[in-house]
Amino acid sequence: MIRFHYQGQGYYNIDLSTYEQAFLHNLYYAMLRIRRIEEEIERRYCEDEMKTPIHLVIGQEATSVGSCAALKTDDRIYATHRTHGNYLAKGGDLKAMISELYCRANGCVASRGGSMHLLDKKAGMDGSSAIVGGIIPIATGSALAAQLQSSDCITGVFFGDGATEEGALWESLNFAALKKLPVIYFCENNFYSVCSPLKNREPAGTRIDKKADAFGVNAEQVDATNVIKVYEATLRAILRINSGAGPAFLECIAYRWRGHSGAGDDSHTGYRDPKEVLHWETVCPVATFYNALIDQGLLHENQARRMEEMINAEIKEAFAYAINSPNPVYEDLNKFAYSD
Amino acid sequence: MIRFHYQGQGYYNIDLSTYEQAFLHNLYYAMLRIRRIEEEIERRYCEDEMKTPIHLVIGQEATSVGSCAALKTDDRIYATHRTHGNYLAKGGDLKAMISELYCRANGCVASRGGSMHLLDKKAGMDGSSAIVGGIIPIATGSALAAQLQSSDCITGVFFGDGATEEGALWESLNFAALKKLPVIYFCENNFYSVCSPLKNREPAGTRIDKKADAFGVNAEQVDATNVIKVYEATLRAILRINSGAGPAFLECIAYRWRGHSGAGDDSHTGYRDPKEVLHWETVCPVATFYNALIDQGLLHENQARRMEEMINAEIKEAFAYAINSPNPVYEDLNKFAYSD
Amino acid sequence: MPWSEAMIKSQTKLPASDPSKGRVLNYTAALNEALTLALELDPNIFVLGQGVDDSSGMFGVTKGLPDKFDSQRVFDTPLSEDGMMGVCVGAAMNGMRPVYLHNRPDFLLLTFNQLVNHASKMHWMDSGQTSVPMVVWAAIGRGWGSGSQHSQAIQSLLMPVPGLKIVMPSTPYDAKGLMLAAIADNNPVLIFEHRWLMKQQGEVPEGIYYVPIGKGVYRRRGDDVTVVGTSHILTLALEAVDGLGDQGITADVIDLRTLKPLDENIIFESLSKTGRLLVIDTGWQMSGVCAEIACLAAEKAFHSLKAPIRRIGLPDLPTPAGFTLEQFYYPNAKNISAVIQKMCQ
Amino acid sequence: MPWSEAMIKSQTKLPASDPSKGRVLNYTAALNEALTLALELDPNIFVLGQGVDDSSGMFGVTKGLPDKFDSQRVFDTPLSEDGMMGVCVGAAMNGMRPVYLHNRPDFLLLTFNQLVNHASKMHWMDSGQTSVPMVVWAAIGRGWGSGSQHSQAIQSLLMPVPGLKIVMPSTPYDAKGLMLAAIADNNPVLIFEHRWLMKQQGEVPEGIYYVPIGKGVYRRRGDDVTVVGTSHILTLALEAVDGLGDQGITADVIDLRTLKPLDENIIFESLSKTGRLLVIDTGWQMSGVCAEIACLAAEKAFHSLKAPIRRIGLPDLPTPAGFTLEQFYYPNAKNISAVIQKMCQ
Ligand SMILES: Cc1ncc(C[n+]2csc(CCOP(=O)(O)OP(=O)(O)O)c2C)c(N)n1
Ligand SMILES: Cc1ncc(C[n+]2csc(CCOP(=O)(O)OP(=O)(O)O)c2C)c(N)n1
Ligand SMILES: [Mg+2]
Ligand SMILES: [Mg+2]
Repeated sequence: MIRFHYQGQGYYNIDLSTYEQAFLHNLYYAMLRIRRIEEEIERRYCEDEMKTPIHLVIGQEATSVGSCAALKTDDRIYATHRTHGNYLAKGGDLKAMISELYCRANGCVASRGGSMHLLDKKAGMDGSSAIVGGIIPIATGSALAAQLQSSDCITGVFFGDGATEEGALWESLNFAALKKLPVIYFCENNFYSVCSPLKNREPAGTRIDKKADAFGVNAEQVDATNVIKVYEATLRAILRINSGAGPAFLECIAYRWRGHSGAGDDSHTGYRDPKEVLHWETVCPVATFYNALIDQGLLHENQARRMEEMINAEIKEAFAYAINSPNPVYEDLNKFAYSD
Repeated sequence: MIRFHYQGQGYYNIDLSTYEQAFLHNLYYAMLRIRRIEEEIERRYCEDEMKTPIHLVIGQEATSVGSCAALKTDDRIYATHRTHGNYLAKGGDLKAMISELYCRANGCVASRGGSMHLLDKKAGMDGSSAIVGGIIPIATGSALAAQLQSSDCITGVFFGDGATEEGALWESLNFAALKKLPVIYFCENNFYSVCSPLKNREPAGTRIDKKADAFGVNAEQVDATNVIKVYEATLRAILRINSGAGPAFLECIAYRWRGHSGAGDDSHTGYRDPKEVLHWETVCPVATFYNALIDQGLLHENQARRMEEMINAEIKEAFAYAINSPNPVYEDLNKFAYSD
Repeated sequence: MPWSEAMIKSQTKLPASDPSKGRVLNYTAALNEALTLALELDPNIFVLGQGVDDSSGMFGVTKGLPDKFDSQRVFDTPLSEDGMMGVCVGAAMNGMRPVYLHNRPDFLLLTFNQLVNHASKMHWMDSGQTSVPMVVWAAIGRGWGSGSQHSQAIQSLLMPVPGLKIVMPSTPYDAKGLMLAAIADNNPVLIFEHRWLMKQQGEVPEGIYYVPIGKGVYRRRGDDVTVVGTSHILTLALEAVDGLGDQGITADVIDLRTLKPLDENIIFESLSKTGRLLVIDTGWQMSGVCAEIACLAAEKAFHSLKAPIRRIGLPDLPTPAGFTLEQFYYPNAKNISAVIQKMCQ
Repeated sequence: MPWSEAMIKSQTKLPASDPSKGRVLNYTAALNEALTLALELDPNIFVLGQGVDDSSGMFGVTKGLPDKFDSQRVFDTPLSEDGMMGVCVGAAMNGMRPVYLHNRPDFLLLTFNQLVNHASKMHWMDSGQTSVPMVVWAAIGRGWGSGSQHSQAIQSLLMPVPGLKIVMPSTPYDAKGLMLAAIADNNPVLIFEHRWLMKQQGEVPEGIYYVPIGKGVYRRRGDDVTVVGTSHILTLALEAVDGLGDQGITADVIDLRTLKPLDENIIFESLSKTGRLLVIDTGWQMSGVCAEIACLAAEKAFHSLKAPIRRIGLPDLPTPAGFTLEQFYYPNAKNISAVIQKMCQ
């Protein structure tokens, strides 16, 4: 039984002619890159050499890519356990990421965080928490810092539908709305928390965006199989913030094709119908965008092929780099017990 | 400057003829009794013999009385630090309460809880927490117990506007709505948390009842200077619960005439305009109800006088009882470290 | 590869007990049986937690329960740890006996308001008029990148709190018997399991039996040193001690099984013979469990002590996620063995 | 009568220090001055908390600040302890230095997810790329019906946590100097004050000075016993020790001033002379602060010890609200004196 029906539009029949071609290519490239990187992680995961939990974002790439395309490098984002897409879309270093997954000394946090705690401060990917909801108040504090410093930095924070059940979110929204903080809350609603469907956790008839709205945070629901919709909603949120009207909340709806963690789909365990996955695959954010670009003559097949090649080469290099990187040594353990 | 304007209707121009006279007398008596008891506590507080913080409910009596009039003895209520009105309206024993304030061995919790932790299980006043918001999930659990036991017990829980900023409330509402629990959330919105006005804590334009509604809990705003309005809203909530439609949320608006804690008004400290207090005194829940009853010939002055006398006598007796009661002894301390 | 299963399997030792002695079950199956028996026994018992009804069934601990029992008796919850903890408190105060399961103790840090400010105090504050019979269960994580936020053994943060009980089993037999005892107890009882014990096999009788809360047990008897601890690190200590026989070193190894209440007499009894104390814990070494046990000895068994007390726990650092760093972070049987040897020189 | 003011006044001793030595201030004024100086010094410092801008000004500690500084630098917060703690962490990670004040440590139990899972770990998890310079301040309540939920001294629950610092001053001088040091520190620092110290007078120099975090100090010098503690109970210990002079008993009284990092050397130094240790704490006696200090001595100064270690803290019970029960619950100078006498027999 398909519980969470097709709600996305994908890219069918969307006119993209108002956008610069290079921009559209970048969006496509960024989504494709995330997809291919995760597929490679997945492929190699069974080797048991990436000794870290992984939470793949396959099927949900458009949220990270659409939102980060609207943010500046200086803007900061924060993430939850499902970090890969956020990290890569914001410009996080691939080699440092793969090294982190391989527990290497030159991982982005020197093998202290693993897959659930990727960060690249130069790119404005400022951190994450493996505690559901835990990063939300922290991101709100980042926005407070920006406000107090009169900086034009905007903070974005990504989290799942499950996090909307944690009180910390509502405390954060209240404070952000009260102080009109420059923060955008990206709720990636994929209908599941691990194997628990939304309907087991939130009452029928309620809507996450409506709750945020009642807390005084301008909220909208976004079809997050459509990268342009995410991009445009993020732009609207940024305009709002820059006008001084305060925070925004985007409920980005997309579907996780793989299991909650690890490699592969886990629909066979019974918590969701494999048909549901197939259903959502028809509105693949990457493929439907590709088709639209091709159809509208905005991308040529050989350009796309070159992209695949570039990504492929980059991935190969990153994995080779990571695998050949050194492990941490004993002395590393005691570093940074306190900040000087 | 009057920040929180007159919003109550008091009793002016309300037709009470559909109610039984005895019922109306009981409502009036219950409100008057709370008022007089608190006035006596206040008067004696400066003697420094009640070594306990007090949080007077003067001005807000109608919430407790109107709601508890609709609840059965077997229904359970839970409270926050501002316990007196809830305890008395639900039928809590006065002597045990005053003894508790005087730290006596025969206080309602044997001098372990003080004013912020009154309870009388026989009356269905089941407890309270001095931690703002802390009792809300517990009361929700009481409702879950009732549901699991297929009992018709309804749980009511009282808390202030400040508690709506605690994440625990929203976690509780979500769960109660999900499971359609038999619980009524009474938010006593008196616009202040200690000296902090609502506008410093919640964004302009938001409404507490609307938030609860967005969480799937049927919510309404109630003029809680009007005991009948509270009573009727509670009845509606009970009907809803009994029909299986789940929890209700009543935002009961009234004003605290006294300081946050201790005796007397504290408006002179500057956090509110003394005029604001005077303003709200014109819609006194007790006096306006009295006037309506008198005007409509539903109460005679000498009946009212007899009520005053009865209350007076009860208060005298209770204080004398408490003051002459024994203090706890050393051996009491170690009792109930664990439950057998 | 389910997160960290590979790691746990590689850590699992052969059956600890002789199958001829009775039925052998693994740790998770023992817990599963305890929950099944409890749910059959008393309609007021219910089991809740994130994912207790999914196919993995909380590491297997709740597997099959959703088929056997009503969905009101075994249910999934929203991601609202603090709220749900309070819901358990309120249900327990009103005749129910919740058993609230968590993947990780780290998530209990969200619930300290309900655990410490409420659950632990209600019975006492209400002057005995209320009881709060509830069980809070969580499995300490380790390995495969669990990292700082999915590996914490927080018993030391809860041990000072009056009114709580804390249980940390180390064998399938105890896991079952202590779970049943915890459910039967009229107080809030915390059970901290360890992920790396969950594939252990051991003798587990059928039916209901109780392991008393507050009673330690000797796992080895010896003369030179007293080793005191619980849970996973106790199995490492046994390995260490068993390896020292060649060198003529023997030890009393005491499994406290519960940290609060704490069986101090068994420690003093042993110390009066050995005079040497090594305290071990799966959590941070500083403050808390190790320190409490050492302090008790220095207070009440001082005249038995022949040498400085030693303790082994985790260093004063968060847990690293990476595999190599983890090897440096966690003590192992070799470390324990070296300390014991040094103590006995 | 502001809640418990009467009680605190009755507990306040005469000025501890000689006014001829310098300017005398009371404890709250010293803290107020520290905050004022800090806010003037660095625009990135800000002060927040429930009621910091009201007329009572957090027991007087923030009085006048809202007039002197912008409302962005000193502000009231919603009743969202956990959320606001996270907001502080996020602000601190991005160049700000929040000073977050709470009426009571009890309310910090709502924030353990942010304190323990986040604030304490970020610097380490980020491999040094992030710092979290923030101060969390709370005043331990006592008396006038504070009761179980408004009196908890929770330092023992936080002491095991890597990455945190814990400060517990006992004099106006230290209160100011440690507050300034805590604000200057690049880590999350918890300051636990005690309500019953807040009317104490003492010598407090003007201007900025720092009391080093992690350094204890002798408050008395003597030969027979070493008394180690912090905060309010230390003042009781001084009273006890001063009263024992007649009987020829003298003590080293060590005020640790900070519990984490803990100055173990000063303890060992003193023990090498006295050989007797009494550990005292304003919190629960079981597990945590008292135990840690005792354990350190039994580990590292064992050969100095001549007699069993003793500890005095609160019993393993919640705090009663009532006046009479409170007298039984809290240790006083007489109890401490009796224990010292017994230790020296
Ligand atoms: C406070 C807390 N509770 C539970 C968990 C275990 N957990 C990790 S990820 C996850 C699912 C969260 O679902 P959602 O927020 O919807 O994010 P998604 O995985 O779907 O992206 C859970 C329950 C956790 N890490 N933290
Ligand atoms: C978690 C927590 N934070 C702060 C406090 C201190 N406090 C006690 S009562 C109170 C005011 C609460 O305001 P509200 O909920 O509106 O109730 P009211 O006093 O107005 O009835 C505060 C802040 C507390 N007891 N618990
Ligand atoms: Mg999800
Ligand atoms: Mg209020």
